[in-house]
Amino acid sequence: SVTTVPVRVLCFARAREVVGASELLVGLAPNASPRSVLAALAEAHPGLAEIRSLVIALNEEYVDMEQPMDLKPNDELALIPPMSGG
Amino acid sequence: SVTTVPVRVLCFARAREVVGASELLVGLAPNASPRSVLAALAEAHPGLAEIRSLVIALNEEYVDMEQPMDLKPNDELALIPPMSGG
Amino acid sequence: HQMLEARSTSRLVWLGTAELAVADATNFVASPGAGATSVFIGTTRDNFHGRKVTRLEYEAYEAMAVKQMDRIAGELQAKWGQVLRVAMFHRLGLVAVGEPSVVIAVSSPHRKEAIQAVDHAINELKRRVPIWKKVCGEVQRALSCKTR
Amino acid sequence: HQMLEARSTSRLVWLGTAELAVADATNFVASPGAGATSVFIGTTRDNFHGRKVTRLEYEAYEAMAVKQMDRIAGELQAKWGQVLRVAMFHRLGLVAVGEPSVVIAVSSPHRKEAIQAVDHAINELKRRVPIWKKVCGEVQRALSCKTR
Repeated sequence: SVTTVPVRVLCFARAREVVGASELLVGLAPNASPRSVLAALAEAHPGLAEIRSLVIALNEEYVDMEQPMDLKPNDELALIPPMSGG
Repeated sequence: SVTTVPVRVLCFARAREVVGASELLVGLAPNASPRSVLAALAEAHPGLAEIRSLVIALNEEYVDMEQPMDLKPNDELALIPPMSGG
Repeated sequence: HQMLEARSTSRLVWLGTAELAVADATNFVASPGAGATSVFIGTTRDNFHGRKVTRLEYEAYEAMAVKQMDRIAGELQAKWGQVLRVAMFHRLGLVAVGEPSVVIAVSSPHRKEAIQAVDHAINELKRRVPIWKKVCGEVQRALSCKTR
Repeated sequence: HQMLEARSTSRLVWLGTAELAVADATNFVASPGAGATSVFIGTTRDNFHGRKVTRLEYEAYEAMAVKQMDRIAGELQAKWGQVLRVAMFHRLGLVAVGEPSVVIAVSSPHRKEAIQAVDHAINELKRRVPIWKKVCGEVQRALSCKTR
């Protein structure tokens, strides 16, 4: 059995539209990689897989999509579709 | 004998300081080149020869320093030392 | 008005829904040692890919966006040692045609650094500050907004 | 105040002794089709080659300077076809520390053209617009001005 930690996932722009919510509460393996989180979320919300170049931030910082994270309870992930500020 | 035409010569910045006047009235050969005008003026005002990159404008336009001009009475020449606007 | 700000003596970063004033940016970067100030202003334009636009609507991951903007400002100062002050503002919510959504101002003794730093700043802002726009225009008499 | 101006619908060139207002430049270049406005502001800084400066004093071959400035503005529009509007102001006479001596603003649909055009404009202005500065600072308690 794998212990999971409860983590908030903020959804912005197209990701929010696809998910239909601005925030999700999910249980994740502490050493999950952003890529695996994205894959898990895309099972429930297939539209996420269609957003090209979607990246993930952990506690307001960009992280490597392939590297295991070290998630703590109540950490904040964010789904960041291609940006269009300016 | 060479016919000369009366021409105004405006002096700016360092050129005005060297000449001691903001405007000269001189008689020039109609086909004088800017270079020859400068040489003639530098005989009376030797400091002019010490201004590097001094150029001449004819009627508010830059002209080739080596090309003969086609001077008419009351044409306006200007002594333009290195610029420093901005 | 909702807003977030990061401020030090040499950097002012601002994100919020109030209208942006260019003078707030140029006043902040003014300095007796400055010979040059470069400013970039991004405004809502009335068309996008050939379609009429009536307004843009911006959202942000606000806390992270301000952090990234302040980090970019600090990077300008590190990369161009002569840069004196940096102001970087981004507006959120509705921005009508002609109104600024982003203002960046940088001062330095000489022009080269200020101009290069502003160019770098707007490129970095677009690349990595988590802000998104919706483009809103009339389609068949109804306002239609599309996330970009 | 003494002044000279060249104005068309898309270009405003101004040379005179009145204080410059950046907003006059940005207001002139504002356009519904503009997504980007780039601005350069040159100000009197408090030092020059290591010496304290109290003010600058500018003179110009005024008629020719306005003609050259307007020509540069036109060249920007020819070289960057997307440039919408250009404003170019230069102040003459005394300019105190912190005050602008030159303001250039360019608007275009996208940022690249506006930024490149302003950079080109300030370089060309310095290269070929007949304007000269005197740098004034205190030397042994007396104001000393030197032509540069």
